[in-house]
Amino acid sequence: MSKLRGTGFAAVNYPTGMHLGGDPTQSLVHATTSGNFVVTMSSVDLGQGLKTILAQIAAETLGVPLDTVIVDTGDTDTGPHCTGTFASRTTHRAGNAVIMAAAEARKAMLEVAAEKLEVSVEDLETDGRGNIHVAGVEEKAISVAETAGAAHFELGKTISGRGIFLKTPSPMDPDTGESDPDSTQAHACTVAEVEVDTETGTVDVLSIKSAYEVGQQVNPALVKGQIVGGAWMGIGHALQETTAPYYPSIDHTPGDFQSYLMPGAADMPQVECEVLEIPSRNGPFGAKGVGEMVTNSPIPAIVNAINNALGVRIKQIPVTPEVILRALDEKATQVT
Amino acid sequence: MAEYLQPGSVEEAAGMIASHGSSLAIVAGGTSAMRYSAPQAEQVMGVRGLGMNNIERSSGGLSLGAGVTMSQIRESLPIPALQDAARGVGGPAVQNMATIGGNIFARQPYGDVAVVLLALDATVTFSTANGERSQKLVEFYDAGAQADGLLTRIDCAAPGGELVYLKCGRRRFNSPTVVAVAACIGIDNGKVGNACIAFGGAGKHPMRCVAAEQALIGKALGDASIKAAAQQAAGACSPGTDSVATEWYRRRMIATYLTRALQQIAAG
Amino acid sequence: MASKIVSLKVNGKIEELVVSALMTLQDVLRDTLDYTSVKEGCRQGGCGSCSVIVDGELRLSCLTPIQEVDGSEVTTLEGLNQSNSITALQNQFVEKYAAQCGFCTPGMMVAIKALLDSNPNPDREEIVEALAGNICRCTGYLPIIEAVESVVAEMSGASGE
Amino acid sequence: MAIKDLKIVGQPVRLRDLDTHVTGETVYYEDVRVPRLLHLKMHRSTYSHAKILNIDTAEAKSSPGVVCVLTHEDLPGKKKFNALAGVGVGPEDESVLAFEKVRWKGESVVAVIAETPAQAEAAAAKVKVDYEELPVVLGIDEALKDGAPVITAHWPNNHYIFPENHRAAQVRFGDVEKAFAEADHIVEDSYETQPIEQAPIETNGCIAVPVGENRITVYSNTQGLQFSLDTTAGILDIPTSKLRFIGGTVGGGFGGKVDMQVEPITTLAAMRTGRPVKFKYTREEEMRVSSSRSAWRVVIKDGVMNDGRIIARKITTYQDSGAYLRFSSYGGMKHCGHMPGPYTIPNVWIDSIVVFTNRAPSNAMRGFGVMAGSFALEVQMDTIAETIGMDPWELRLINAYREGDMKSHQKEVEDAGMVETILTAAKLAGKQLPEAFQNMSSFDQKAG
Repeated sequence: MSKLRGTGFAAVNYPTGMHLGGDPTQSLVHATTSGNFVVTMSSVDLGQGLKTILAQIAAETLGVPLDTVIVDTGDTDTGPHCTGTFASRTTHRAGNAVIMAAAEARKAMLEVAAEKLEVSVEDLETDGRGNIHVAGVEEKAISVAETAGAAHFELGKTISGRGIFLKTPSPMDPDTGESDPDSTQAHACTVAEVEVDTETGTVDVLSIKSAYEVGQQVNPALVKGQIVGGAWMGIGHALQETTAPYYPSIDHTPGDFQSYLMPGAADMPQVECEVLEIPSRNGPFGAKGVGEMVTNSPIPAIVNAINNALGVRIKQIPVTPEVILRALDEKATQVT
Repeated sequence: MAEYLQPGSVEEAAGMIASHGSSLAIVAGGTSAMRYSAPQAEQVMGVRGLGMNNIERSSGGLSLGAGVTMSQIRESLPIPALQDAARGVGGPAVQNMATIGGNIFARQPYGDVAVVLLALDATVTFSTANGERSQKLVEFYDAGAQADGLLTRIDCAAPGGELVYLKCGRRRFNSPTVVAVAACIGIDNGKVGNACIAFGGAGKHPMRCVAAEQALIGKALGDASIKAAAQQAAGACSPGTDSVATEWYRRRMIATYLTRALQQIAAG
Repeated sequence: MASKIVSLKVNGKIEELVVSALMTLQDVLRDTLDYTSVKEGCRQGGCGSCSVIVDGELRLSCLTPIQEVDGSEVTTLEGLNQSNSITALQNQFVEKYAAQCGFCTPGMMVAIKALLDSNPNPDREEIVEALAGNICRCTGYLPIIEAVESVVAEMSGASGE
Repeated sequence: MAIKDLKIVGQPVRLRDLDTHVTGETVYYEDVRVPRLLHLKMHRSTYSHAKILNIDTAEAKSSPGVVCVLTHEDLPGKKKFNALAGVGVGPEDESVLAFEKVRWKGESVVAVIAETPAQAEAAAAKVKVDYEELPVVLGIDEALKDGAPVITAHWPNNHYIFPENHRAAQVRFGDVEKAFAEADHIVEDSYETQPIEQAPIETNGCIAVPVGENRITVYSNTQGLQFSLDTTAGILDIPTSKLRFIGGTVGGGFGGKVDMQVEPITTLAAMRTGRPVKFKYTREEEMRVSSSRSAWRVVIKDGVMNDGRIIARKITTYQDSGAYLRFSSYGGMKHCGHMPGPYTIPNVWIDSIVVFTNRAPSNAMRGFGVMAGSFALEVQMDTIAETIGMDPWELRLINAYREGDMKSHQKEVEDAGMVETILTAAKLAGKQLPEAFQNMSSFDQKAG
């Protein structure tokens, strides 16, 4: 039994937002009479944590506690337009829309507070714990709840805001390709270590180590969740996954999870990652997109590691055991 | 699909099989039949209620009810080859459901446990409308795996030598089988006295490989005989292509895994 | 079409049902009894998201004919919630961000509960083997493994005192 | 706002929904309970390419439990659509239910709506379609061969026609041929990926519920609610005000839930029957019928100098779209915007070609248009390093784009961070780099 080890790496960039722009998202924010804030959208949370990060962005912008922010998303009768969850766009687009809406609502809230406290709006700040006070004079304060109640029941004012983010469409020049296609670029570099059984062609991924540059992280735990989940999917793409294993033949197309192969929990190596934050100019608080890129760097890193281990040059995925054995056979023929 | 039948006894079940013939699907654990045969069948007969899950051991031999589950094998049968084969079937829930009887009828490349049973030269017993009928598992497969009654019991004598089971999969657990090999080798005066070699993923059914056995019998179990057996096996098997492996790769793994199994036995 | 009355105990409650042929336990749990934690990811026994406990044993409800659980005791995640028997695991899942879309999570919880019932002190190898029948497409499994390891550490710490 | 001032953004706060995920109480579209629910199942093409001669639904209609059977004749309006028509992508080439021809094995032909899923499935199996088989085209090479059978009349050469009659979405930057002539090395290779399934654990599906005033509420797991609403209204030729889409909590997507394959037909079924209708893909449909990631072939020719500078990169990429366009032209253009990767290369030539074959249509998946490109580029980078005898880390650092560099689509690099990311990864992996490389930054002048 012969096992060879190899290391490979890959560096990738990834654009944020629908290609060529023209993909708006809107948000509405309003205060309830008891001082909660409802962020109304029609964006879709696929599990990546969109509702969570929009609540964080709204709370940050409004200057109110996170648990007073309610994200209401997923109804086209009530939520304003969102182009959809794809193209690593929602943190950027929806996040910016929420900032805009929340900033307008904050302004309305502070105006009401200023009227109640009989001070000027410019002197007010929020403490993030549900209070509004005069800068430097903490006892000159009113709670957000009282402000919201007063706005509605005493002053007849609304505390609400509207937000949108649109990257205006930038059509591609048909001849040169000239365009402004994306809002920002995130970056990743992954190092993979593999062990290959040269008799069976089986690959064990021993470790995945990655650096990710994603702008400001809105929620580091969720960023890490994407990175680890993406590493797993990358391993699957690199070694196993295909809906047409013998394409262009479409025979033996998998129709279940027994035949569509993906790595199991036991096949998953440790994933180490370090996240860099180089803020984007136009992202919400400097955030970039991270959801898609996480799959892209592990794939070539693993293939490069296999090539490094075997001294071959495999140029296709998935690198099945058969692909490996055939590459080794070819190498043996060339040597002799 | 019109009817779900639950016989109260093995005899009743045998009668149902006789009267309904091929329009009847038999469900034990359900992991295979509920997907492949039951949805198209006119009658489905559930046999879980019949029990048939006893494990009896006598003078090294084994008698296994057809309803013995993979989990039972793992927990109650200290025969590593059988345990390993059972461990390779699905995840824990599937192992709690899937039965040894179902495994014998499973579509290739499933049926890992049957490969070990072949290497143990097991006997299968059917309850038919005309009474009990037993035959060697190898003969059952050679005859096209046609049952005329309810499989009730699998018997095997004590292994006639060292028994090793290896599976080539595409991931560590819950992997479909590329190739499974079970080899039972008895050494007599430094030479292979008896050899029983079986493969899964190597043909339409789990199969014995007589050509590989012949390559070993009477020879010392060493590099030369192992190489010869592996070559014979790769040539004699007729594996298919599916979504997890091609015929080419399977043939190669038949040789590789038989080599590894025999080397393991040779190393003691 | 022949139908039959089946009686089973689901989450402690006796249910009597008129069932037709080849109805599965999953159909009954999800659609008749509204236990919507029982997810349908494949109906092929491949994803594990419909996992339930039948008479103390982990099973796939999608491949279980309803007639075969006549007289049985079935526990879904709703039942585990009622008995508060997996609160520690749930807390660790939240703590470790061990779910993203959450669709596989109920089956995962039930499978892990079955593991811990039979082996209160599993090592990592036993944990990953126990997860072999449950597919998660989001998390890459590591947070799930960590959550289980934390529960095990918590439980063994508690019993050691 | 300066990052250091942030209070809540940047914190690993608890994931919303996780509390209910762990108790099984999260409500996905199919956990919504509606009374008198009907179920839709699809009769699908068994051929990869065939002319439809006749569709006989008589037996299906009289099958037990069947309430309604829909064929292309029931489709209102223009019958053909592309979900991106609203943003100018065309031509509209696909129908919700096939007519004239089927172009892939699994294409929807007849929808059967019945009281139970089993009844709908049994009835769908009784639909009889007479076909005249047509020659099948699979694979990029077959499709682009002279005289290959034509899949769709819009594209006589089986490839998409981009604006101004171009065969490809293209980038022309500098002069690659001149640079190749000056290069010390030419490194050429071809890279391939197979189609890949998104495989969310929750399959595509929706429930359409008539709610009075001729409105239909659609509970859907789409990745874009208004997108699905607008497309559905367009296909069914009804005002958008008649539709309400509810969703937003989805059991995984990965690009696999932008297909627009379930909502329009289910909504039509609900309109016709006046009852709630559910259509949920089986796992088999999810794998074989729903769009996969395309198969890609990326051909790269690089001109490289001895010092490691890549001075020219010529890329020809073929994306196997399958039988219909869906979003493939978008993916092809995104590919152009992504290439030549995170590197500054003064001469770049890209042709990104969308090819039609009789395979299941492909569509978006995590990293659409980019994944195959990144794979090809980064394996190619190792080949270059080997060819010129340079450390692969150093090769990438030398070529990595710096802030303000001009990209091949003539946009300056902003928010650059590739150099820092590579250096961080090198440190993580214990890779020792010469000091000059360690000191590199995205804000320095490009080396050389």
